[in-house]
Amino acid sequence: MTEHTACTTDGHGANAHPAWLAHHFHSARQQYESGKLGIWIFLLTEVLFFSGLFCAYAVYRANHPAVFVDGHHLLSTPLGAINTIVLIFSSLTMAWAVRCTQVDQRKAAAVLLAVTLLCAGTFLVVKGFEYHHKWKHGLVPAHEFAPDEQYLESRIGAHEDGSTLGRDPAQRVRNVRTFLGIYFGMTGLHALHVVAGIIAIVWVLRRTVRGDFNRQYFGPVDFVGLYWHLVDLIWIYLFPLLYLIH
Amino acid sequence: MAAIPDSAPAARPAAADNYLTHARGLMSWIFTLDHKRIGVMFLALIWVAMALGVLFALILRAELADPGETIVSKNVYNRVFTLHGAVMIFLFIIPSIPSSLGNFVLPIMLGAKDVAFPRLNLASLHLYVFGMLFFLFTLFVGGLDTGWTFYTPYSTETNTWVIPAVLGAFILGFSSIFTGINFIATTHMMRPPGMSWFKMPLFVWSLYATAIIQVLATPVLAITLLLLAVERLVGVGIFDPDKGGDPVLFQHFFWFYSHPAVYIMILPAMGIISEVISVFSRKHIFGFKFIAFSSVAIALIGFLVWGHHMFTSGQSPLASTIFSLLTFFVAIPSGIKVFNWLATMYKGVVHLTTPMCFALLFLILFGIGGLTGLFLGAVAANVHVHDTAFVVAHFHYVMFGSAGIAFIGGIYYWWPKITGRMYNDLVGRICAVVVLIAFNMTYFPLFIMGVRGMPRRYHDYERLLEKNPEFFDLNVIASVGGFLLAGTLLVLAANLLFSLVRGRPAPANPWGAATMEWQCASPPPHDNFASPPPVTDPYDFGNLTYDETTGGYVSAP
Amino acid sequence: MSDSTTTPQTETHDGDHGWIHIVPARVLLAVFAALILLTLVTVAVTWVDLGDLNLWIAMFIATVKASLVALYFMHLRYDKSFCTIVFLASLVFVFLFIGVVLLDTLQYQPDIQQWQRDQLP
Amino acid sequence: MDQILISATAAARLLGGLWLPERASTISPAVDGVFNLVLGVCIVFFSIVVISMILLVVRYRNRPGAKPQESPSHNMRLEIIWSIIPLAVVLFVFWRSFTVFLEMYTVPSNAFEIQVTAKKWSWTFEYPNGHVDENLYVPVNTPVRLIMSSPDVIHSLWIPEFRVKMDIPPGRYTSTWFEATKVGDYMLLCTEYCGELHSDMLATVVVRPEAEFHEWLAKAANFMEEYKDNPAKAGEILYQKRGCAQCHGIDQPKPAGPSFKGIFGKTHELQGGGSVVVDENYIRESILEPQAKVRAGYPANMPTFKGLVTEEEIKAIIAFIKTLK
Repeated sequence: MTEHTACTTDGHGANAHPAWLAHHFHSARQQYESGKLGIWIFLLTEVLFFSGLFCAYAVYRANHPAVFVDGHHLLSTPLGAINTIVLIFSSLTMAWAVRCTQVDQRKAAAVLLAVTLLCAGTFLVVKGFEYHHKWKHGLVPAHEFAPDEQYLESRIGAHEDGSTLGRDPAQRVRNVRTFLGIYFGMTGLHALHVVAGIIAIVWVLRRTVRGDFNRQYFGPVDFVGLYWHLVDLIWIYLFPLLYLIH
Repeated sequence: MAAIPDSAPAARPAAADNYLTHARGLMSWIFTLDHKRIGVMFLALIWVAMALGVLFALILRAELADPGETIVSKNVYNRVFTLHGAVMIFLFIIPSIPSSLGNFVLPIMLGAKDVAFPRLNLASLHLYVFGMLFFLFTLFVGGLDTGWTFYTPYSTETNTWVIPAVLGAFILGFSSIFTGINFIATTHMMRPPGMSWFKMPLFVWSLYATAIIQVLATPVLAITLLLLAVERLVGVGIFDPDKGGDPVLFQHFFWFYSHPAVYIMILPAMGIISEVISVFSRKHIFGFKFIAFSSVAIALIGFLVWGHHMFTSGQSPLASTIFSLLTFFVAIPSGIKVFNWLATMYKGVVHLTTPMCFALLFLILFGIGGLTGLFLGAVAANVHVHDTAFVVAHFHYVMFGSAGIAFIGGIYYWWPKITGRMYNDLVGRICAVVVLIAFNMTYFPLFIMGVRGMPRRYHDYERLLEKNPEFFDLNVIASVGGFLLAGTLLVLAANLLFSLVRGRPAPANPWGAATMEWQCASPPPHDNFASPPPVTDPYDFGNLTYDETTGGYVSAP
Repeated sequence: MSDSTTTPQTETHDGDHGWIHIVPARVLLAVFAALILLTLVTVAVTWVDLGDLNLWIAMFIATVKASLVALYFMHLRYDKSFCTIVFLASLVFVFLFIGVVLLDTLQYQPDIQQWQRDQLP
Repeated sequence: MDQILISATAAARLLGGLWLPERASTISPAVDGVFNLVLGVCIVFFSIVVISMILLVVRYRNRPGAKPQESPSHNMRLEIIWSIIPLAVVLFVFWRSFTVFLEMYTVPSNAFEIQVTAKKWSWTFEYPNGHVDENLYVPVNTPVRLIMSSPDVIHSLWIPEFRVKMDIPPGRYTSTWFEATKVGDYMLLCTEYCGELHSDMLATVVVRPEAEFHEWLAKAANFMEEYKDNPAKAGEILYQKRGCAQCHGIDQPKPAGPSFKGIFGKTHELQGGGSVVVDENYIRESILEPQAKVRAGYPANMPTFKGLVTEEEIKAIIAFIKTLK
């Protein structure tokens, strides 16, 4: 909320309306804080959007633990860890880019945004590799789900301990199918959000290079940054839940 | 205020600069950022959606008038009641008040030039049109027959067009989320200096509470519909029992959105009723804080009660008992509101104009609709009447009878401000009385049939007549009432459209309301106010006097 | 979330940038280091088999990392309190949703298992 | 003419029996008690609201020169009153409903168990001695527990006179129980939308005195021996009992499945080309693997009867179809 104590007749006083201030806002502060509130509410909807998948995960983990005990052997923890570190680093560069925009270091901000894009690309490449690896072994839970039995035996058989012995293979295939359904659901939706993030960062990068932002008007960079941090935050929870199951 | 002289010759209003004449051409409408134009376009589209929904309803009523197969086969009947439900909920009643009247009136009520994010507002409109196209496509390729609830496993195995309809609802969900984000930001950040939370009109409070629900509940619907579409395309098995899934899990996901959604429908309606009853009783609203906080209370408690839709669905008795108890808590704020409205009318001067008639009609129909919710909240009674015609009657009384009637009342209340024209008030009042009769004729028989043994979504009740021969008469009464009701809605719409051509030019403040939107011209200029007018108590009608010449109210200096 | 805490603060004049907060570079680096460290810790913990405790430790570490990102990278510490309320509200409703659905599904699980046992030949 | 007669008697009955259907189970009076309690609460609150509204509108109607009188716009005591009283009333209603729900939920231990299977558009009830029937026969005054499951979509079993309803989602068992108190025939309806013939998916609940019920059950169980010499008759009973009649008509054809009249020995086109002669093993195969050779022009959604039908019963059905010239 803004309140003009020095309210002059036409409400805007000496400084004419700067180009970057929308006509229906009174001051830069009102525009920035409205934008900040708006993006935070949007992030709230994103959190609830993912809550559906986390709920499906929780229901299956609570009711069918065997699904996760069998399924998680199919994932490679090192790749997951690399992706986590890549995303955390991209969060750092994004936060730093917002900082540079606030202090008018336009070139530094552009470089940092480019690095963030690079990290996002790396993340997708690693993800793509994982998906291809699954696809190669027929581990995509489509209508005719025909996993490569020998590969399953090699990944899950090797970790057979007391709890999973004597389970018939059909049950194991069902478990793997449900796990992969949840795995592709969560990481797929997250990957889509990474792609949307890339598009947003490219848009902000273009405007930074064009010099739209200054000390008083850095809203878009900050808000895309917040969206990107949320994407990273969701991955921070996805990584242990999917990759680090015991 | 004396009866409005309806017969005054409709002098064409001077071509003053208002939001309608500010810019010309189709492009200026399709890509406008002005919240007023977006509100008007939403209003027009929502009318089209309502007409489509009513058409489906008439087919259903015509079919049910006779026990056997009357005009449509079983498959077509199943598709018609599904489309009736889906179109009426996703296309009409969820966006109805917030997107049309809310978009138009909220910024002016706050003295602002526009909502916080005009482009987001336009995106909401475009998404609504895009979602509507999906539904029209589904309609033309043959519709779907799953019921508007899309319950799995039927929705995943039927070969009717489920995915376009599901994607249509998915897109309309985002249109609703964008409206919610806009209203929360506008209410927080765009209030004029001096307008604290308790100097805001109650319609803004109810839109704020509705926005909370839109923003918190709709994303869960989005993920549910996405999972359903993925389930149909790829067969992942989350809801399919053969692959380890659980159909009742889908019902939990679906009703976590769909119960708060019924409060998205009713809260804005209650906001309109608070405004209308206070203005036409010429008295300050009674218990402002209680009405305002009961809106927010309904919004928040509304998230705890979704299980009462699933008492007989195999839900565990423990969860059923918890949901039943919480359902009774959510009934209390609605009661508080109704009693406060009645207290507002005490010692006032009640002007029975059309909006007031619809507000009183709301009180009667919401009385019946809200109270029959108690039957459905109590588990013992719910088990007998769940999924029967009783439930159909209950939600028509609450959705159509309360939210729909308040929407019509709201349109009639703000029509002079939106179009700058006065309508024929007598026609409006007569229609209100006819709606009272026709509405009860249509839906009260369903209460009786539901309790005596008529399940929901039944195409053919021939064999039920052996035990309950009165079903035939009750269905005939309901069908006749249905057609009478549809005809009255047509007259109500015609009355408004006719006023566009022949209506008297409307003064700035025809009803003598004290909220800010009546202090600018009707129709309002492009920028609403040069600078926000001084903030006064929105329900203090002290210094407003009726002025014969303009037929409206002016504030004494 | 209606709270009357956000009554309009007076603002001296347009020039003052009191509302802009710039996070110092060293804070960003410190938070980054902490996050990397915690990632390594959470991976390391999985080599030790503690049964059910593993899940809760992993969740605790993830929550610490998430709050670090939220407080510093997302400015929640420096911004208006209403943004924090919005973020916490989303978590409250997520836990409400997951909690009640879990409560119910756990209750009727025996019916499902009984049916599945009957299906085995 | 008879239509008018029915409506007249119906109207009289409607006004006579206040709303609720006949009470034919032990739980009905308790449920009706809750129902009528809530009905009373509704009538009281509704009349308070509507009568006060009418009085206020008439008393303070807009007469020329009428001025709104001063009156407070806030009264904390009043607000408390109309918050606490409704809260107390609804909690009392919850308590009454909760106690009845406990009764509805706890199944007596000596209940007579019947397996119910709801499948697309027909019911089958399996009794402890293995007899399968398409109607629900129950002894009077003994608790009966229904253990229900569905092979395809969600159905729901509702017996209005017993005030009993429970959905039947696939992939699990759901159960409900009742104790019939009145001998007679009642209707059993499906109340969860389940597709095209949802409104035809009805069955009859036949309540008989205990002795008569057990005697019927014994006779029905071995009707196969009874009709050993006349398999066609046994086939006809199976045609009714196993729900074949629901989709396969004889005289009037039904949309869901091909008619049985005069098909034995004929050749029929199949979906996806090819044709087959209708003989013993085609009928046997279609009973056990219905999707193997689906006749052209009919939806392929017949459920399998493998494990539900014995070899002897298949022979009886084939014999019956042969007689349908």
